[in-house]
Amino acid sequence: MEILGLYNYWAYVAVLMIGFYAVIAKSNLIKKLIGLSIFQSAVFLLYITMGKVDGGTAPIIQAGVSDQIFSNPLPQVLILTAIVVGVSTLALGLAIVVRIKESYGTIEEDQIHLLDHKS
Amino acid sequence: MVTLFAVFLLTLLVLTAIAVVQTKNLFVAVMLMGIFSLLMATVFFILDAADVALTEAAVGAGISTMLFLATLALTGEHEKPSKKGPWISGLVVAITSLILIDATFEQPYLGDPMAPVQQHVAPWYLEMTPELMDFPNVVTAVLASFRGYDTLGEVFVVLTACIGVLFILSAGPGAPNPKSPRIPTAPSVGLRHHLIPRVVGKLLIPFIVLFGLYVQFHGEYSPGGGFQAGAIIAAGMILYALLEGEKQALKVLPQSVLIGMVVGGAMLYGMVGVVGMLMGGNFLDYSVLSSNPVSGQQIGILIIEIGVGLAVCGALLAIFHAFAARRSVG
Amino acid sequence: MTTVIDILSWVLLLAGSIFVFIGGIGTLRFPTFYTRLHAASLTDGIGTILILGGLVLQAGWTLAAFKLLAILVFLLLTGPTAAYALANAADMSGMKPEENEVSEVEK
Amino acid sequence: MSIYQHLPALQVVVPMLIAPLVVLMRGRGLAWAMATATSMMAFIIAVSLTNIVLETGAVSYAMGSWQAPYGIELRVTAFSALLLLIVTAASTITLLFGKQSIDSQLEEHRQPMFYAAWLLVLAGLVGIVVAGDAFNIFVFMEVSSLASYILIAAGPNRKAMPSVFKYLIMGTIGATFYLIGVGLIYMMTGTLNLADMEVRLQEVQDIKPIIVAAGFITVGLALKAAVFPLHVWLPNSYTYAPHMVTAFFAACATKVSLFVLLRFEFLVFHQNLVEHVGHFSTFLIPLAVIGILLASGVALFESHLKRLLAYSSIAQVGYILLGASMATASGLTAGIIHMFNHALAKGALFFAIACLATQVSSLRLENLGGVARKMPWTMAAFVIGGLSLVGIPGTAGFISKWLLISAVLEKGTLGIFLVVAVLVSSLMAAVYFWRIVEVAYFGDAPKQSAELHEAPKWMLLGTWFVALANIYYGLNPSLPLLLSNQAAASLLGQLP
Amino acid sequence: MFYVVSIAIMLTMALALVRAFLGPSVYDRVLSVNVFGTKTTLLLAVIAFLYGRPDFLDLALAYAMINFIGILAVLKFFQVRSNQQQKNQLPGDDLNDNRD
Repeated sequence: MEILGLYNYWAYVAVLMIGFYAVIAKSNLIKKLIGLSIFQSAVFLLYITMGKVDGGTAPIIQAGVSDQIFSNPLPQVLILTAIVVGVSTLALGLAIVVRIKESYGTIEEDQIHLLDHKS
Repeated sequence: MVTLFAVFLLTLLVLTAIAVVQTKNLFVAVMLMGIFSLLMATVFFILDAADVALTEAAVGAGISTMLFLATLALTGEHEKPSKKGPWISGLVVAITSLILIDATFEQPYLGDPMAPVQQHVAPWYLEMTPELMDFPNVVTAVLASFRGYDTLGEVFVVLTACIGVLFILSAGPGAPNPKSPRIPTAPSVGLRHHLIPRVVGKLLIPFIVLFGLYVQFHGEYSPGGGFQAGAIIAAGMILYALLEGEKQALKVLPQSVLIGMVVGGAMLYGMVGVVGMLMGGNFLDYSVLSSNPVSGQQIGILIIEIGVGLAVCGALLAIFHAFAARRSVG
Repeated sequence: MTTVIDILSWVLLLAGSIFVFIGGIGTLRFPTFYTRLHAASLTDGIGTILILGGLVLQAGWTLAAFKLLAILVFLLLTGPTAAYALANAADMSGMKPEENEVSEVEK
Repeated sequence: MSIYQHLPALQVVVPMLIAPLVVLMRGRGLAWAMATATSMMAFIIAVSLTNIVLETGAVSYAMGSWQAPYGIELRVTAFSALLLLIVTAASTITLLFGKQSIDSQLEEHRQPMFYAAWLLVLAGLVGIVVAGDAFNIFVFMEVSSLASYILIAAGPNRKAMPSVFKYLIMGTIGATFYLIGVGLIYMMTGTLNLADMEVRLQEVQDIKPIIVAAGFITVGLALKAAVFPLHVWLPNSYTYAPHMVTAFFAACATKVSLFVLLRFEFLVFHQNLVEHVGHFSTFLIPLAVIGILLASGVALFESHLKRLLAYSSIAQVGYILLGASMATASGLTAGIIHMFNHALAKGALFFAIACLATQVSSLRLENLGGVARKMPWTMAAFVIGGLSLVGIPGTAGFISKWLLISAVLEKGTLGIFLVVAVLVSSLMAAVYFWRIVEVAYFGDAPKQSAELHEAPKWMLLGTWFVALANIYYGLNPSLPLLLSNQAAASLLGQLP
Repeated sequence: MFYVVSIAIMLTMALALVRAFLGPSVYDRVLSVNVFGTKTTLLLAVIAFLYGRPDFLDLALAYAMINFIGILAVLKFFQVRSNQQQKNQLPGDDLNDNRD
């Protein structure tokens, strides 16, 4: 079990980097936004992982049950906020992509670059 | 044992993320993102974050997918192969991940009860919530009261996104005419020709909204609260728009009403804070709202959760309609 | 009495798991889209009934049982609807059931 | 409870809560009037806060009456007071005098949302400045970033969209990096409150997660602050944003990120990480110097007026950072006061450009021949701003350059190289301004120049107001100097 | 016992995931998303019992709802797309063109 204790962190790093790669290496703007979503999700995983306590349960106190161990509520609160921030950014990014598609006719970054330098 | 479940699901999660990045079809990528969100939500649930799991499912698998699909309908779904060499990006990513992995070895193990996170601040919340708020969901207590200012900021992030999407999509060739908002014909048809989904869907909408209200008002006792409720109700109303067409949905809830909901929700939240200030407390101090601090907290949390629910529901719906009502150009 | 209910519920859960798993194999191994849809949606139905039924027996007469039944009704309504909608969408797009897998390769 | 105690909260809450109401304003100019009045109110609050801070020292405010570290703390120090003044003043002046420019660039039915977004940027920026909680900084960073994407997307050129998309991607990466860093620190300390973090980090100093966290926070904030080489989002965003938005952002947006960066480096990390001062300086001095020289070099060859100034902004971020990376009281004072003086200089320059843009069709250098003969007042203000940016005695820019050079000289041999770099880049700045002045005053007028008139009076008034402020604070720098001195002292407070 | 059920469900999820990776048609992907969603709902219900917190069944219900709405959104997307293709493409062009 010892070695598995860090597995969550490795998974978060892996997901983080997959998302990061998509953001910086892909040319398609929607793919970049998808990558950004993955990238942000990884951070959610980091926070939620650190809040877990062995043998704990979700921090909602049950009536009539004593001696319960609860996992940490604070990272969960932070991530609730961060999820909202993530979807807000995503919506804004998609709106911009729609406008780019309308005025450039493409959503590929390198083609937009070419079009900008031609004019 | 359950940790092993998490290990298994996390492995699937990483594989899904790789598949999302690999595929050249954006529609497929969006479908896989739906799976990604569901997996993520399940992992959250296993890691004891019930509220977060609910939000991730409603937002990640529900709202985000719909926004992506609405955009894909306007932009096309094929990704062209990039000429960019992946080497530099790969190098940056490799270095960053090595640094992060290296750091993990000095991090506390998953579930370590002696980790610093479990020692400071958090135990205070767990201990004081029953005493100060007198309800069981500590996450709601921290979200709405102890760190209520963050949540106020979060509501304004949603408001900003709503204003932004409406603003950005109010110009350009595909924009609906500002003088007479004309809704394009293609999306307005809805799924009228699909009898079975339409009947079943319409049957379920009231239950979805009802469930949303339950999540809203039961958020102090079980997972849920304003944000999750807003997202679920918005999803229900989006279902209505899918079935009956944009035109009908906008007739029931026009954009102006939705904007009113967003503004009203945000103001409601802010006003609770201001009232607290006028009654002699600090900003967002709910204890002064009633002669008994505990019931004052409960009243304050109830009202601000309603504000959050209204704002989030209105904002997500307005954003969805702004995408769906846009004409596809070219 | 409780042991009888327990055993019954275990049987239901086990049967449900088997059905669900078989459905998963079917989704993976069947040759064409329509056969895969068939495998998935049928076993989804029976698997859901059995597993949720088993859980209801575990829960007894509580709010949880009511919630489980609500989930059950919901899944039973939406599952076949989704399957129909998918089959319909595929059919409308020109994909015909008699076609074999060779003609529908995507990449 | 007097109202004065609530000022830190009101500073954020007033613009934030009025923003949604502005969306609903439909009448002619009503949205503008409301936004301007709100911004003025924020400025008045900032002035009174500054007074309080100067009288009694740092002010702390517990949101919801929950004491830190359990609740969220707001904290106003001399440093934040200076930033508050910059941000609210920049917003108020650009709004007050910039209406005609905004009207000419944006359709009326889109204006209410634009002004609401403007107030949200303002609320987000002041929210970051007064926050005393690491996660709260993230939330308000996102409020201000999302709203600034909206403002930039209001630019009329279609190129505004790809540039704002780039900004969105890089801004979100920066914010997420910051969030990772905060997460790692939280993991090792269990707290999010900055002051508490400072204390609790001592127990866990020098373990890898903390060092990695320091790296991620630095990189994330550097991205937001457009520190070289992470500046690539800035030039196009500034170029294609509406002129008034550029004036506002150039004056304050990147500085707020720098403010957070300095606060983390000096208050949270310095005492707790061995050799952190050394690492900080070794990393940042080269970056700052290369950034200053390279960005000035690019500006030399740039012919679009706004992009030229955007590159100059990147160079100025380098100056601020160079001062800060000395990690001495005099260096920090120089860096901090340069935030103030650069805001003045860039404000005047971009205001003058907005005036120009009301008359000329293109802001490329080749289009501006002889424009000074038609618009003498505008160009005169532009020249004052330029002189201040170059650092001519008698202008505000001179004060910061002087302090910077004297701070750098304390470093011995290395200092001499740095002084040379600063002087060279000032020379480069003089050259690129001379190019503009030469074209504008002595160039041949393009054919359509007969239609040119002086800019609208009201906007000219604003331009001159800022331009004269450059001279005023060049001759009498006591207020910014006092605040920067206190800020530097508080940042270095616990250092030996 | 709950363990056996959850393992069976998780294996099924993995199988559905493989189908989602393989495709080949977009409808197969949608199908696997649907299967995946139902299985997640069931898994959540089982884990709620495994954790002894049956009050978390709300989440399973929410998942079921979101899953259904998602599938209908996809259906709508197909419809909008085929409308566009009818408008934009020459008649006789294959609507089933899922090739990249």
